[in-house]
Amino acid sequence: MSDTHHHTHSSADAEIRAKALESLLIEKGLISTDLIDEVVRQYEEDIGPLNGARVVARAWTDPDYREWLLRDGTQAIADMGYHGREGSKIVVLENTASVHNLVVCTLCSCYPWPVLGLPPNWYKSYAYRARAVREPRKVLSEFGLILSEDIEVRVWDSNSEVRYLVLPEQPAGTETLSSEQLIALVSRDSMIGVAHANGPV
Amino acid sequence: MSDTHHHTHSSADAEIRAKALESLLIEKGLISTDLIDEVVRQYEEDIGPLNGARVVARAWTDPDYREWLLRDGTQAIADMGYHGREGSKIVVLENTASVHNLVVCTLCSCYPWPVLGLPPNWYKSYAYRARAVREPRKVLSEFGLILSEDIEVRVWDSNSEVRYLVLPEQPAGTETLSSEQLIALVSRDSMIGVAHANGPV
Amino acid sequence: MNSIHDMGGMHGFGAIEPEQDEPVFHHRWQGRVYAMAMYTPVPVPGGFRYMIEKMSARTYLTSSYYEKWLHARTQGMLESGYIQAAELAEKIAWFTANPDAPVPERHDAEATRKALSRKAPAAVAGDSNQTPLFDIGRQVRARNIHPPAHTRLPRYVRGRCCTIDAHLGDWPVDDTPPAGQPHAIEPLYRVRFEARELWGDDAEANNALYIDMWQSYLEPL
Amino acid sequence: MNSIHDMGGMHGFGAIEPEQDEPVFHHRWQGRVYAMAMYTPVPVPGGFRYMIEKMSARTYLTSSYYEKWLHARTQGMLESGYIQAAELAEKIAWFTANPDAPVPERHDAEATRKALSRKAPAAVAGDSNQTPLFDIGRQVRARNIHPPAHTRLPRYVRGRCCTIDAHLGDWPVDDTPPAGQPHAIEPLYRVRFEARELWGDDAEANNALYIDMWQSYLEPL
Repeated sequence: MSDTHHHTHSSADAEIRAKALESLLIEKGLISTDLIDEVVRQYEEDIGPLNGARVVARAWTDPDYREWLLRDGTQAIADMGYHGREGSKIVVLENTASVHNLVVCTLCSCYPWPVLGLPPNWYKSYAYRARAVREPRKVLSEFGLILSEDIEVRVWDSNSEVRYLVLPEQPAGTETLSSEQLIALVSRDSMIGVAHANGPV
Repeated sequence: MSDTHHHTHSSADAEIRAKALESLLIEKGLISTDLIDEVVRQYEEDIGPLNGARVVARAWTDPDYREWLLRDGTQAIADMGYHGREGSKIVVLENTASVHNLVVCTLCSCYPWPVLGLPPNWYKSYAYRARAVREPRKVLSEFGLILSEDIEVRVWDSNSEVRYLVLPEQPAGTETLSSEQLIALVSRDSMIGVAHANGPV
Repeated sequence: MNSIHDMGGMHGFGAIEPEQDEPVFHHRWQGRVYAMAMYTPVPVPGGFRYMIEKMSARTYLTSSYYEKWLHARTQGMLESGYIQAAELAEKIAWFTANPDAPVPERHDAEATRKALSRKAPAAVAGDSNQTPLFDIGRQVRARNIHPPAHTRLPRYVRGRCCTIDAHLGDWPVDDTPPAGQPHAIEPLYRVRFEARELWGDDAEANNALYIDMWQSYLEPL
Repeated sequence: MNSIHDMGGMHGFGAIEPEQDEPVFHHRWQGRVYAMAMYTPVPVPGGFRYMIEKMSARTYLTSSYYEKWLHARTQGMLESGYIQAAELAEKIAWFTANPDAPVPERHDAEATRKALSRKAPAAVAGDSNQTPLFDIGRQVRARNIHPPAHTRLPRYVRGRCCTIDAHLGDWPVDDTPPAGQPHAIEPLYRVRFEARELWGDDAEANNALYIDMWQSYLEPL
């Protein structure tokens, strides 16, 4: 049983407290309704893992971009138009046949927002934060990813302002796919490191 | 605000679950009502810090007993008739002008039952368990005991089956008191190490 | 296991709040839970403390002391098969509907006398086949272990250096033993950690920590 | 601080439970809390994370993610004096009595455009006066610190040895600075801990932990 999903403070209480805060901030002129609306809209519609998938698909098909992305993730990602909060420095981690990377934030839930959007609940869960650094293979196996002991697992604990994005391996047999088809193979989970990119359908 | 005293599981729920368990144990013949009654009575009436106070007062007035108590606490305490659960090995710690001892159990709430009875809530509190080993002087100061930095503070974390009892210093000016008068000076807290023995009234 | 119970050194629990003239038990059920936990002649599978440590962190922190005992005793009876989940649920439902109903009684003065005169079943000194490896005064290190079950080697001392202060004889190791195996018996040491070794520059002045360590908890420097 | 938030390596949190087709926000209020937390132009005294870490362990564990954000933003406004406790209590009472009442609105397209185009106020690389002390490949040790306020040096790596993997430039140290002082700027390193160094014999096969450490977090062997 997870400790994350069941909590005693009811969401209704939180909603009331959130309304009280919003009312005061609005009345005091500290924030505008438009700004709140627009921030919510951006994260619900624009800023999500599709951004990261576009970066990954480009790296799969453009060797020069791949080299740039691994050398200077922040700039190469900015070249795609993605930057902003939690993205002042983004480092891209290359999964290979011998190295698998997995990203976690044990102290809170740091996450590369510009390329992945806001994190899913499981990434924020106490179970993931506590376990990923101590038993990454067991965690990966629960996500269905059973890695041979020959493959080195590297766990990245995002504790500073640097944010990490995993570049999954391109699945075999996808060399002739279009950019749009490749983007569709790149799941959010594969860019956190708890999954491989999807194979061709 | 303490984390110990406010909890979400109501005591009423616990009472019902306790009654359910007692009913089943009784019906299955696994325990008797007498035994439960008698155990409760013993801890409410017989087994408490008065036992420890008698040990301390005897050590204050009988140098041979004091030597025995510090060398073999278990046997010297058994000589007073105190033994049993959580008392299979009791070590007595002598407070002096230069050393002050403080007992805690960080992992649960181990405590020398035969001489002190069951522990008070503060000893079982998360705050005491967490803080006593890291900031003993601050904890002692909150109990009103401000010790000079010349005095070495020794914190004892009762993690094995060994239990610890502090022998407080005999207050000055109490040399002529009767045994009963001395016993009255020895508080529970002074035998845990968060207080001195009381001075003469 | 590295559960919330292993809280030595943690922040975040607020002030210590002593209660004036505190009763031994604050509620009648607490004393009865205490007696059932200690005197029901059925061991808790895996051990009483391990059963408590397996509670989720949130349940642990939101349960009072005797609620944890009640949980460990009840769960132990369920897991050892003496009580079935269905009959327990039925009893709880019944007392919920009839909160003032009396609990059935069973009297057995002779068994009570025997139970109370029996020596405590707690661990007592045993005989180890191990020679004590460390002399008094020797510097050693507490091992850095992270076992999934009960251990008496708390996190805040792991990997830190200490001095052997005393030999305490041979004792059963309280850690949960591997499945099907008895508790090992090992030399037990009292060791001393200087506060700066444990807490670095954040340590308070002139203090030290004493704790008991089984031989397998320690490694040479 | 050694609060419950520093949970790397702990047991007792159960299974990881991914949700299929999870929405960005599960409730409307969560998105609004996110926006208020990030875009209200008033800093949280001591820092947003420190405000969350100061929650008691039980409150932390029983609060959902955005409840913690709501707490930090609200408490920050109270402590910085922008909101008074009485007016907040009054608003909460009013919305409790009128749960369907609308929140007042204020529109300012120009300010919104400006706020969204402003560069994030998060820490960016700065200039340190410190020379990097450690070359790539060097073995160093994470210091054993237990500060009472926010730190990015988690407990599970303290006192353990690691290898310098990369220089990441100069960055402001995210720890809560001493009262009245700015954040120090120091060289930041990426370091690698072998799993056995962190977890001993309980480590899984062939894995390592990478984490970023400011220079003052590290000490020579």
